[in-house]
Amino acid sequence: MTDWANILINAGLTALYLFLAICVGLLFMGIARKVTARIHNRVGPPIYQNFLDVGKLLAKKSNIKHNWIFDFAPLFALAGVLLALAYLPMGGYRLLSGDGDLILLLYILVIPALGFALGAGASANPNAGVGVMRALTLMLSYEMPFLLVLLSLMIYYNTASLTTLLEKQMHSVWAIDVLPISALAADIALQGMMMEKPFDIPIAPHEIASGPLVEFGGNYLGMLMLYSAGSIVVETSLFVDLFLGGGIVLNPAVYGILAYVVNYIVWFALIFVVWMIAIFINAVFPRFRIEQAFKFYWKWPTLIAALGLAQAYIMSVILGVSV
Amino acid sequence: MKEFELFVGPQHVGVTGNMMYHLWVDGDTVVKAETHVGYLHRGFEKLMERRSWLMNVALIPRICVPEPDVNEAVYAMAVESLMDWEIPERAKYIRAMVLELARLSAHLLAISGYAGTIGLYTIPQWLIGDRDYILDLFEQLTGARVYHIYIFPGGVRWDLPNGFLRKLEKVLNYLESRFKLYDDLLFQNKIFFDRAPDVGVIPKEKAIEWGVTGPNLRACGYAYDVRKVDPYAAYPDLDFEIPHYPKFGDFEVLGHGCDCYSRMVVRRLEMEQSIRILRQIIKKIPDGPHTLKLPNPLAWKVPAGYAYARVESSKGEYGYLVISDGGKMPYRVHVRGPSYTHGINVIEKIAPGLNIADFAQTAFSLDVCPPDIER
Amino acid sequence: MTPENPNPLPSIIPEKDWKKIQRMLSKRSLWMVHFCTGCGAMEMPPTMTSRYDMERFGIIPMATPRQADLLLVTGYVAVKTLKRIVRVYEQMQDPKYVIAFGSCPINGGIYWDSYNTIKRLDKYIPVDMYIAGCMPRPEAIMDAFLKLMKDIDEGRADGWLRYKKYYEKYKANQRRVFKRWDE
Amino acid sequence: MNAVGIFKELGIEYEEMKVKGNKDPRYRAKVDPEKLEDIILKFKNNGFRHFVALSCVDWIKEGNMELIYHLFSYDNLEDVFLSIYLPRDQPKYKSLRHLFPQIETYEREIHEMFGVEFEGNDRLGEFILEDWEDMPPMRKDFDTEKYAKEKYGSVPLVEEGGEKE
Repeated sequence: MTDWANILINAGLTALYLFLAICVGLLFMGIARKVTARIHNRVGPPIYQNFLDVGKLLAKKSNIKHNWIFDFAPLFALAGVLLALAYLPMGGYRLLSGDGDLILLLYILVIPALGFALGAGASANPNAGVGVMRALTLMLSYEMPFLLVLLSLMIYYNTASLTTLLEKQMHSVWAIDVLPISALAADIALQGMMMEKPFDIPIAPHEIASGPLVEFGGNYLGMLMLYSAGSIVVETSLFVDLFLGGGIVLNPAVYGILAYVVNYIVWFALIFVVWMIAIFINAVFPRFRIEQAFKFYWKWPTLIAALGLAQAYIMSVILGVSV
Repeated sequence: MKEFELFVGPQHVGVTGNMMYHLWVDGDTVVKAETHVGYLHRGFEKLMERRSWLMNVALIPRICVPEPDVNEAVYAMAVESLMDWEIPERAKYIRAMVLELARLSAHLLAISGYAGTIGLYTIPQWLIGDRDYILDLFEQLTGARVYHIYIFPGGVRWDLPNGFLRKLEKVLNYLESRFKLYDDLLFQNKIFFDRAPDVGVIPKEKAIEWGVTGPNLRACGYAYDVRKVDPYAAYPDLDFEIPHYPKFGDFEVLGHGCDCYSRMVVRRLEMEQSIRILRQIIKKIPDGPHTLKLPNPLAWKVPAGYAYARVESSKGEYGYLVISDGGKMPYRVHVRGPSYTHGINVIEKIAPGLNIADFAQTAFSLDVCPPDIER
Repeated sequence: MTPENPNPLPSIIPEKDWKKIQRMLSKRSLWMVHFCTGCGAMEMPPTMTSRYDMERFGIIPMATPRQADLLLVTGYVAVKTLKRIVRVYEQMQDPKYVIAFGSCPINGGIYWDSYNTIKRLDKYIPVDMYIAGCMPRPEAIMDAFLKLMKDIDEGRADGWLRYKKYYEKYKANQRRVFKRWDE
Repeated sequence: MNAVGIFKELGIEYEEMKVKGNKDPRYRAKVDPEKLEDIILKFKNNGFRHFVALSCVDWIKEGNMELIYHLFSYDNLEDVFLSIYLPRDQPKYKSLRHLFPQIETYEREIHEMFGVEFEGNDRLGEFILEDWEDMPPMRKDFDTEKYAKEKYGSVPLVEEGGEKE
């Protein structure tokens, strides 16, 4: 009996947790639209606009029939992002964890892109095909600096587990204080990961009519919108977890439930800041061509990340100041 | 990889208006392009043969939507040639003023469309917002925002309203103060420098032969402008320069000319010249009648003959060949739109070899306006 | 093709309330197709941008018809364009709405005697809202959007249902003006 | 060499068109269709490198079609209009698209709108119109009002009213 109760409570908590994360993502999309509108000198939609959009899309029915892979693709993308959400600590709370989950997370982040690729392939629309090719190339380009950044963190903190990483940051200082160079490289990589300008190449509407999304409509598009809301949280939260200590200011072991609430609020504020930086950059830059983005990523951010790696190596291995 | 077909348009964000480019793409590179037009064909030339000389004034602005005034001006000039009318000086100045305002608004639209294609959505928001002040001026002057029907054979419909020139001066000052922002955001943007130069190049030696005109020709390094080579309205009395590659003033000269970058910078510099011209007009505009004393408009008989009039629109040379057989209606009107060559012949020739990411920006930098292709 | 959107949760939400919720949501988030069918598209940029800003009402342009709910037929419709408009309209997902823009789709406007423009749009696809004028000012466009929202809320914007009901008749009319469908 | 000089050299009669508004002179000449290609080449080699337009006029009373080749010189600032006349019932001419590439587009349009056949242009065919079955619409004997009334006026209204929810 108690087992069942436990499972039910756990399931409820999980659902609430993922639901909250998606809501935060949708709210962020609305805020981004409002902020962008203010930069454009206009009023902009209400910040809850994206909730209405998602509701409308989910209430619509999609009449587009290609094959079952196409139907499966949005689910695949959404499931991928939910899994990533489950693995990411948000305000110190996380559903799943394990040793070496820093590397696992990298692979989970690829799942949604595969979902897009499946859907685009099934729809046989050339625009979608080009868009997916671009998305995969873009992934290949930002992953180079990002891997170097992860490596520097692993060397400095001597762990491949996110939980340990957070704990170590909680007991000393945030990683951004000791590894600022790596943090800079990670933020540039983050811009590409979130597909904000100048790296919104895969969905460029003027070139390929919104790319992988071109065939999706109705409730499929609604699911994809939920996916993108979730991925905003995943990506900003990833940065916060890696470099800003996951927003953990109070030790849950000492303060209990209060710590969770405070940490969640701090985490929210931190991912908001990271998101706003991305939005401001988004508003004032045109987009690269894909090969320019590739060259850019393999040049400057990679160089910066390599510098960060060297710093981490010198500090931890040679000077031995690692925590 | 086998080449695949890509249809840009008619329902697509990357086309200027309602037309279609049919691309054959290999990997990321366009190997062949074909333009398909006709989605906006209304048979203007046929309809004009069925309407009287004066009724046509209401019809023609609809040929080119972003810049309707050139149609009115060029039609009026052609009819005046046939009638042998010399219009009053004040009307000439007012026409020049209207045409320059139209050029400003069309360039603002062209630049914002271009910025949209490379993904800078802040520029369209600002520029089109600012363009509305020019439309407000038009509204005060003519009563309409888009189709003004203001210039007509013999002069202009009515005189300037009170205080119009003062308001014009204010708008010019405002626009000039905004140019700095546009430059910071677009014309000095690093990614614009990365993307635009040496993209969509028209071979310089072929440019004239291919029928390239207007800012696109000037971006190739020829300082040809109908306002100088075949002057009309009040332009002979006005002092202005023709910006052309490589004379870009404060702007950097990147690339080798004839590319998207030069075309956009030429447009940007032309806006400055338009403001300069408008300032001179405000100072120099003479008093006097704004129109000739016209005969009964219902019974206009235009002497038989051929007349060709041309003006410099924001897109290039705009001309009407008007043929009269002495009747109450034109016998034949042929509209020579600048986009006719840019949108079909030029783009089909320069598209092979372009990256598909650059196709939209090339099409927008040529400033193709489909309604004046098919009319 | 099912005629209407089925209610996914029949036991929790009654059919009537479900439709109400659906209408309430779709009225506040009308996405329009980015399709400049005619010269009226000239007044769309000012409506979209900083001076008039239609995003206030949740209306944004969408790149493909699959994602959109609202089709604006901006101005005269040439026969060649009508074929594309029908294609776009049929690709849109239900519920979908059409606004005919300017005097030309109402009665032909200034092109009443042109050989290449159709005179009345509602003979070929159902129209939910007309905006008169040549060209309609941005204020008129915004007004039409607000009126359409009200119509949707009250269930009067039922063009997509009429298209299904009189599908054969609409198709017959379309076939009269274009000979081929293969292209 | 300016236009007058070329006309005199080739022995072609020309007339000056009336111009008000613009400043440059415009010359119009009727030339022999056989010699047109050489004449255009002569002009092209003498600075008339800007091909402005190719227009077609249907002179129904005289029973012929006029093709007007319009050239402009940026060096001399002159316009030249060279007219050729073709029989109206079977208008046929050779394609001159090798001289100026944009002539190809004009020929496509004139083929569609006036029914003039251009030999050597392989892109003639549907250009602006689609599924057109009547006579070429720009011909003077084509009645656009009658056509519009017959084609669009006869389409019945779809029964309105719809179903209320």
